[in-house]
Amino acid sequence: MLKRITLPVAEIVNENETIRTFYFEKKLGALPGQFIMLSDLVTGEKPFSISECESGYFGVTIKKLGTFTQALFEKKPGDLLSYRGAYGSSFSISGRNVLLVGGGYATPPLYYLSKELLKAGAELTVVNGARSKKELVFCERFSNLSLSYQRITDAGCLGRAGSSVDIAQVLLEENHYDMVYVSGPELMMRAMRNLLQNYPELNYEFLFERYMKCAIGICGNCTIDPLGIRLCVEGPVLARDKIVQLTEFGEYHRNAAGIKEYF
Amino acid sequence: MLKRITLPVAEIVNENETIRTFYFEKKLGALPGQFIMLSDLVTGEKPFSISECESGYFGVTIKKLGTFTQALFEKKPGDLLSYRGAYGSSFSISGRNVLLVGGGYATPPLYYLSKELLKAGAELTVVNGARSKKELVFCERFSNLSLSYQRITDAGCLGRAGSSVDIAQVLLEENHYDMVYVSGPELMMRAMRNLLQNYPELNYEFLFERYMKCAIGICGNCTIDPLGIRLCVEGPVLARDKIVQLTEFGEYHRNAAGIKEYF
Amino acid sequence: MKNDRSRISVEFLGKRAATPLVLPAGIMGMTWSGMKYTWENGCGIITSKSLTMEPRKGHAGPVIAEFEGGMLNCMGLCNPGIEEGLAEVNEFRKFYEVPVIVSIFATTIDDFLTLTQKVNESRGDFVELNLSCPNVSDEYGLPLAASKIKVAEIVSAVKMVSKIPVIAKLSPNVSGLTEICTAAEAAGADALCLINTLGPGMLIDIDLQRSVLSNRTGGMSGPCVKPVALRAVFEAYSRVKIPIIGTGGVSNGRDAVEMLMAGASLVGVGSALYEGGIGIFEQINQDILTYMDQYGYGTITDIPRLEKM
Amino acid sequence: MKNDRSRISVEFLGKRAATPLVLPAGIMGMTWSGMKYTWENGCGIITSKSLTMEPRKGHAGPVIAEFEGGMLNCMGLCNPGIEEGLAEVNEFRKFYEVPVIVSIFATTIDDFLTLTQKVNESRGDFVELNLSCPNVSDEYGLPLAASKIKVAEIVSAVKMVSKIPVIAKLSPNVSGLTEICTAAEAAGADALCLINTLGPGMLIDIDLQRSVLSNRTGGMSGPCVKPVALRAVFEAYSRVKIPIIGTGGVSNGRDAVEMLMAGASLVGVGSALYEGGIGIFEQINQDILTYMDQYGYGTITDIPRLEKM
Ligand SMILES: Cc1cc2nc3c(=O)[nH]c(=O)nc-3n(C[C@H](O)[C@H](O)[C@H](O)COP(=O)(O)OP(=O)(O)OC[C@H]3O[C@@H](n4cnc5c(N)ncnc54)[C@H](O)[C@@H]3O)c2cc1C
Ligand SMILES: Cc1cc2nc3c(=O)[nH]c(=O)nc-3n(C[C@H](O)[C@H](O)[C@H](O)COP(=O)(O)OP(=O)(O)OC[C@H]3O[C@@H](n4cnc5c(N)ncnc54)[C@H](O)[C@@H]3O)c2cc1C
Ligand SMILES: Cc1cc2nc3c(=O)[nH]c(=O)nc-3n(C[C@H](O)[C@H](O)[C@H](O)COP(=O)(O)O)c2cc1C
Ligand SMILES: Cc1cc2nc3c(=O)[nH]c(=O)nc-3n(C[C@H](O)[C@H](O)[C@H](O)COP(=O)(O)O)c2cc1C
Ligand code: FES
Ligand code: FES
Repeated sequence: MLKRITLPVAEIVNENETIRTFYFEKKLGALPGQFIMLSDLVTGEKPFSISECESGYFGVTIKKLGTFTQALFEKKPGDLLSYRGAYGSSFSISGRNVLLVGGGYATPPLYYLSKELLKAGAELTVVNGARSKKELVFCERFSNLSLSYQRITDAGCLGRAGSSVDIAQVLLEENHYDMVYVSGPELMMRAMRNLLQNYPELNYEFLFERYMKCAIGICGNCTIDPLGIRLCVEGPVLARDKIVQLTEFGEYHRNAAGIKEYF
Repeated sequence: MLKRITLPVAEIVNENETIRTFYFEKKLGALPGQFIMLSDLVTGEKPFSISECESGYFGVTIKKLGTFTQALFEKKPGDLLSYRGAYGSSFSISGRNVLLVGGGYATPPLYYLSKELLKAGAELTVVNGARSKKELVFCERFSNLSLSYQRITDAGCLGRAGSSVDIAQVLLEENHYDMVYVSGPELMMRAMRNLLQNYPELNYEFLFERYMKCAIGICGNCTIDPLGIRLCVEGPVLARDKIVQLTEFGEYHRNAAGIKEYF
Repeated sequence: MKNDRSRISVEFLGKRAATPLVLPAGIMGMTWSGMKYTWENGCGIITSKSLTMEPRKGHAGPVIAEFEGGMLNCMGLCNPGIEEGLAEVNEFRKFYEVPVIVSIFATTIDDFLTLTQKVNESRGDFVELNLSCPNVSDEYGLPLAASKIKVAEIVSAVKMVSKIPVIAKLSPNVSGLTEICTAAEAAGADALCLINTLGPGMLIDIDLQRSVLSNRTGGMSGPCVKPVALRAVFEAYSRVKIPIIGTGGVSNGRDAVEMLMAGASLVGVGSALYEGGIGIFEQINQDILTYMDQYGYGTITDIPRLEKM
Repeated sequence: MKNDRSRISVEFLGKRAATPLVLPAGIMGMTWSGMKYTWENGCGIITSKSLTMEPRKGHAGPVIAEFEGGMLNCMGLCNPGIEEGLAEVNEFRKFYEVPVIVSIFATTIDDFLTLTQKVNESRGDFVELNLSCPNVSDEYGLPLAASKIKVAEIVSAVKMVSKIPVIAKLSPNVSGLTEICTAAEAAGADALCLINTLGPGMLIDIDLQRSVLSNRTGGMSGPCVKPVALRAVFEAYSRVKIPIIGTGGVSNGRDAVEMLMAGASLVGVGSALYEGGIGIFEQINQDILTYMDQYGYGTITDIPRLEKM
């Protein structure tokens, strides 16, 4: 397991007003779906999924939300940040004809996954959804890959109105997929799970988020009911066999104190 | 560096009344001249040179002297002992025509050295000296190797009377050696050093003993004046370039309290 | 024979634990399902996260920092508070016949008593007094466990109200730990848990020129604290009659046997989850059985203890 | 520039050390030639083995036991006694212009004073009071360093007679170390040395079913004690004005810089000799210079300290 590494931010790309990708020049050796714990050693330390990972650099794509991400958005290239990881389970690289469904800031890890799937020779269809056009990220990056790419916003400003789940439904009806990967807001993922109940033979993997503190499987803050598995070790990527058992999924999560908060 | 290993004594061979070889079934991977720290975890822990070392076992040849070695002599095969190491510097495996001079219980490490030298294709002459015939050890083992072997006792009971230094003197006069290895009582080694002053071109290595506690180079009990090198790390085997500088050699050593004791 | 797990089952203060392994406070014990997952994987007794009167979010990150041989943590006693915390315990205990230790933390005797009364009404099997958290000393000053008088006061007060056995969890970061142990015993403690984290310690990031932990210092745990835990357990074992939960740095079966030889009745396994994964409990159980087979011990209590000092 | 060693030379209590590295008491300081060998290899200040009134052979072996992240030792204060010990110091100091700290150990004020008077007549540059040896507590009870009153008493008595600066070496195994540090400063100590070994700890050989160390317990040193040393140094640095020799677990240049940032003026390097070999001192010197170059610090005192707490 890697120790903490402190290094300058190599580059920052503005994806939109509230989302930026931070690049670091370092070989991380992470698998798609894994995350790092990123910190400035002043404001906090939080988990972020790897959105790009090549031999000489890696990136994480971050949405500005609270204190910590706001502090990150003050950083300029050359400023030092500190990370540990990569941690957690990863997406399996499997399936010949694959559907990827992303939502909001959770889509970027599917970009890294897509690149690895393409290397493995799979055919991909990617659905990238967001509330508005401005909030859609990684569109250009996906368009540059040889895959079928669909964008969707709630407002329909890109031609289609609706959610990525709506598109996924149509795609699932019209095509035969042998694997589905989903990363998005939990309620979107719950809708996907419900949709996928109609395809009992189809395997799928979702990327989950739970409140993480240690990220190394000891504090127990990120366990999910009723399995008790730790989303920082046995997750954040879970496969169908586990997902169907989750009673907590889409219902509640536990905050920093371990108190249940309902969606 | 190896951690402590506790294991049963595999076999004990009586070399004579006061010297025994203890065998352990364990791959030690030591080099000739290195030593282990052996303990029963009751009576003490002391350094002993490796006298045999093959892939499946190793042996140390021990003279009964004080409390600790007496306690060792109570042990039967199957009894547990604990060691750490191997530690220290080793004899270089070099020279085509080599003279080895041993004395008393310090001769056995030259046996392991001889085997390695023979493997490297060297021609060996071994001189094994002791006060009396009973005290000569490893005679049979040496005789079974293809080398020229000479035994000598102070009393002359084996045909020759004198010390191993006397024989070495004759051998050095009559032959051309390119390397000399010596392991014996310090005053014998001093005599060897004096003798070897007449051969300024000849390289040699001696195996030294000093009071050892940590054996890992931190306590400083085993340093030798004026170099200050530690005989547990930079020694116990020293080569000519170091040996000629030693003012302490043959004069005094320091005891467990670090107080000088003169020979 | 080797797979006869009953050989390592242990009776502890009237309850039976399937294995001698204890999940210590603050490790995986935040949620009922976390408790279940640990038990399913071979842990014999579960300790809850230390519960306080009110919920605590704990310190900001980083709350964990690694170093050679162990880790520091400054979780800061994050927990959902006694009510929610006991709800998690009850949820677990309702379905599983597995002894649970409820760890509680407070800074006044009154609060310890209030917490104990709530534990009385829960399904918890034992109550453990965390007298020794080093990560909130900025907030609360020296841990209570540093004073044998305070330890004795709290233990005897809690004993007056508790309906279940009381365990005192003590800190190694004190002078004269053995006397504190005997004071806890004299005050009525039913068992000791030794040790809480060592130090505390601090690490500095020389590039960012800041302490790594948000709270600057944190308690040490993991392999490197084992020698201190063994010493604490052995010295306590030599002086007290009550059972001891030996906790600190146990990462494999040989460590666990060392802890038993030092005098522990049960063995805590916490930080080892990090490097050993969730399989570590079953691995240790198996390694203990292997050791027992090697030396011919039928049941775990046949493993000899060191002669008392 | 990089090889300009004067950039890491440090002034300490009126003497100049070529490098910030200190050989701590009990490491290689038994003989004059051991002192020389360490200095030749890049150590700036040499501390002698702790010297006592009479020679001591120390404990029987094993006196060293390794574990993950460090080692235990129970040398038992083996030393040739003050007379022979000072003879070694004098022999070294006669030929080399290298500051030497003479460490002394006693259990009574009278003996500390007698020892100090002998040090006065030697070529030693500083006297260090070992108030904290954990390996002779069977013999002598709790270390003196556990009591701020005793520490203050001894320091002020020694200050009355000592002709050279006085360093108090303290133990981390106490409650309230910072108060003990301020007590030592108030009593007149010219510098502190933090920390002596941690614990103590114990290890058990489960095959022989005996403690590994002959004396059962021993003090912990090596990489894993670094967090405790850093914390102790930083807390002391925040409260006292006298310089601190930061010792404990320093094994590489980054560790040394951490120690400086925590507030140390000099950095002790002891147990690291084991894994790092004698080349460790020069390696650390070079690594400090590399760090200084990376961040543009001209001299070692430019390396910033953490903000005091
Ligand atoms: C496995 C995983 C991967 C993630 N990947 C990304 C990513 O690629 N990009 C991205 O922008 N965000 C990602 N997140 C979420 C990210 O960690 C939070 O957005 C971030 O912590 C918000 O911190 P804040 O202080 O700015 O906001 P806050 O105001 O503290 O919190 C805002 C939201 O973030 C959640 N959050 C806060 N702290 C944590 C924490 N320690 N662990 C988990 N969730 C937290 C809160 O529950 C809340 O819903 C990921 C989370 C997890 C668990
Ligand atoms: C590198 C080295 C290799 C050695 N190899 C062998 C060997 O192969 N066979 C063998 O029989 N002996 C060997 N010795 C010597 C052996 O260590 C001592 O004979 C043994 O320690 C005696 O212990 P005791 O308690 O029986 O006797 P004691 O009565 O304690 O001592 C008898 C003699 O052994 C020396 N000695 C005692 N303790 C130590 C110690 N810790 N370190 C070094 N010397 C000590 C004393 O100086 C004394 O001269 C070696 C010593 C060293 C340093
Ligand atoms: C992340 C973490 C959180 C902890 N939280 C608590 C706690 O809430 N209450 C407590 O008594 N001990 C707590 N501890 C201490 C452990 O219970 C245990 O005593 C210590 O970690 C030593 O055991 P280990 O080395 O096996 O981890 C915590 C330890 C860690 C690592
Ligand atoms: C083998 C050994 C012997 C020691 N002897 C002494 C001693 O005599 N006096 C003393 O004050 N400290 C002694 N110490 C403690 C060291 O001086 C130092 O404070 C401690 O080892 C921490 O530093 P390190 O981790 O760099 O070794 C000894 C340490 C070791 C490992
Ligand atoms: S974040 Fe601590 S167990 Fe997952
Ligand atoms: S025996 Fe300790 S330095 Fe050699």
